[in-house]
Amino acid sequence: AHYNADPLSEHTEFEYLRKVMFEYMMGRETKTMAKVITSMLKFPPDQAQKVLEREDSRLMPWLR
Amino acid sequence: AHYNADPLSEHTEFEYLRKVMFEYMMGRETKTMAKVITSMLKFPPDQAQKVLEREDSRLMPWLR
Amino acid sequence: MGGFFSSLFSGLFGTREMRILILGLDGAGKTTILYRLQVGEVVTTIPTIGFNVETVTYKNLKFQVWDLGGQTSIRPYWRCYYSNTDAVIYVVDSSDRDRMGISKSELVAMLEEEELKKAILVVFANKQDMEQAMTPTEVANSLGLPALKDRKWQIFKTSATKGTGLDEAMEWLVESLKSRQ
Amino acid sequence: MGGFFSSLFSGLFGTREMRILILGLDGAGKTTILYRLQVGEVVTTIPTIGFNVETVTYKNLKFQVWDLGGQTSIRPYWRCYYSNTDAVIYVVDSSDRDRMGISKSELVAMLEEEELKKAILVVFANKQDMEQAMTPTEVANSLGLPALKDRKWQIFKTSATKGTGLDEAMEWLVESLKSRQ
Ligand SMILES: Nc1nc2c(ncn2[C@@H]2O[C@H](COP(=O)(O)OP(=O)(O)OP(=O)(O)O)[C@@H](O)[C@H]2O)c(=O)[nH]1
Ligand SMILES: Nc1nc2c(ncn2[C@@H]2O[C@H](COP(=O)(O)OP(=O)(O)OP(=O)(O)O)[C@@H](O)[C@H]2O)c(=O)[nH]1
Ligand SMILES: [Mg+2]
Ligand SMILES: [Mg+2]
Repeated sequence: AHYNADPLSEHTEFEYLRKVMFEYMMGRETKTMAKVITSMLKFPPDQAQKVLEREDSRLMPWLR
Repeated sequence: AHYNADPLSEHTEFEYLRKVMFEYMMGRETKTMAKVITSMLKFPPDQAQKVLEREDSRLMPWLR
Repeated sequence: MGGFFSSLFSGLFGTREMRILILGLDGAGKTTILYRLQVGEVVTTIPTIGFNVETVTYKNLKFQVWDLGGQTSIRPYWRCYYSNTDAVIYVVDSSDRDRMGISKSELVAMLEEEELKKAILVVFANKQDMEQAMTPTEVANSLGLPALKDRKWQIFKTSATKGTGLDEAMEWLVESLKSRQ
Repeated sequence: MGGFFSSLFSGLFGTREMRILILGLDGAGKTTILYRLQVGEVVTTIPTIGFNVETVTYKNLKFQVWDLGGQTSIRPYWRCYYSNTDAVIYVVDSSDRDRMGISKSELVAMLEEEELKKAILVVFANKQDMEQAMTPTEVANSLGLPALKDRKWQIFKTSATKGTGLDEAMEWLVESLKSRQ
């Protein structure tokens, strides 16, 4: 949220993150939401991958 | 992350949020992490409550 | 179409919900279009900070339609939604001549993404009710559509508020999705 | 203690992991203390942006110990961790006279929280190895500990880097947790 100098756009990103976070936490479209979150929060690649792999195994438990 | 004028402390909050988010997404201590997230992202009270109730029902599925 | 394969295909087509994204710059009319398609009415919109996702039924087909916010700062996250997308409805405010270049850049960047390689593109030259609106041909040229390679695309003139042009566009989209191999 | 109730109690005590929070201003020595307790060594620390959580075994008892970052901007989130906490280890840099007042305010705010009403408080007057360190009595007075009501508390002088004082403090904590009704 802070990697942009324009305060208004910062506000937009903050609100966007909150919206996406809420959907994720409520268990809706979690794979897509996880992509947005790891991307907005600039997760390091290894962490992002771990999170997304975990989403896959949540969605397709028979692959575990 | 943007509700504080000091850029350094903003950076700290951003990093903190990322850390907490990662733990949440990996399924660790999700109730506590959910409290931090809803608080940092200033979820409106009704949304925060929904999220925390959902955490309870994840932890104690027999209460559903 | 006829025979075994086509009925197998329409069987599959009938079960899987198609995934459609509505993209375009802020204020282009994406949200207005989504609800026009879903409930057939003009709703009052506010800028979308996040997304709207609705199930739209058209000619007995079910679509999961995602309308993503188009403001500059959140456009970079469009790509997080690309996976498994069957078609993109790209909405342009035909009266916004100044930002046609930006709209083109975003479109070009989007079409370069591997995940959208097979997605069908339908451009809505929206706000045709406005006096200063560019024609669909002008819009198509500004966006560089004629130069597109390996892409099934079409442009339609629409007015989301008046409700014109949407049917033709959806008709084409449905047929294109059906006839994909 | 003896008889039916006490053995029932120690039975329960044996199964549930106690939850302990280590709190205090940034640089007080919280992370150094956590790993001193866990692995018995001085580790090199960086400011904690987030938390560390470790299982610490002391006298055959298991504790889940949370060490929370103490920087100003993330202190407001300490409260998210209070639920079900059995004890708080509050760490003070005894040589940091300038910030003793801030440390007191944070402590007072913390102790006002309903969720910590029954938590035991043990204060570590840390960095006693430093020349300009305040005595435990001075620290206790600066923090207003003598005025505390309805709170089981104790203060100990410690040096996390030298490893002094930690045993006595943990000893007292364990006994206090055991003898809670
Ligand atoms: N005149 C005219 N106005 C339209 C048309 N379509 C949409 N609008 C108006 O344009 C404004 C923006 O429409 P939205 O649907 O909110 O735009 P959007 O693309 O969703 O914008 P973001 O959510 O910010 O990305 C609203 O006031 C609409 O009523 C149209 O065809 N003609
Ligand atoms: N001299 C001395 N230095 C200590 C002592 N305890 C910790 N330190 C040093 O103080 C510095 C800060 O210690 P940390 O354990 O990282 O502090 P912290 O409380 O975890 O700080 P935050 O994570 O920012 O909240 C480090 O350089 C430690 O080595 C002590 O007892 N004596
Ligand atoms: Mg919109
Ligand atoms: Mg630390």
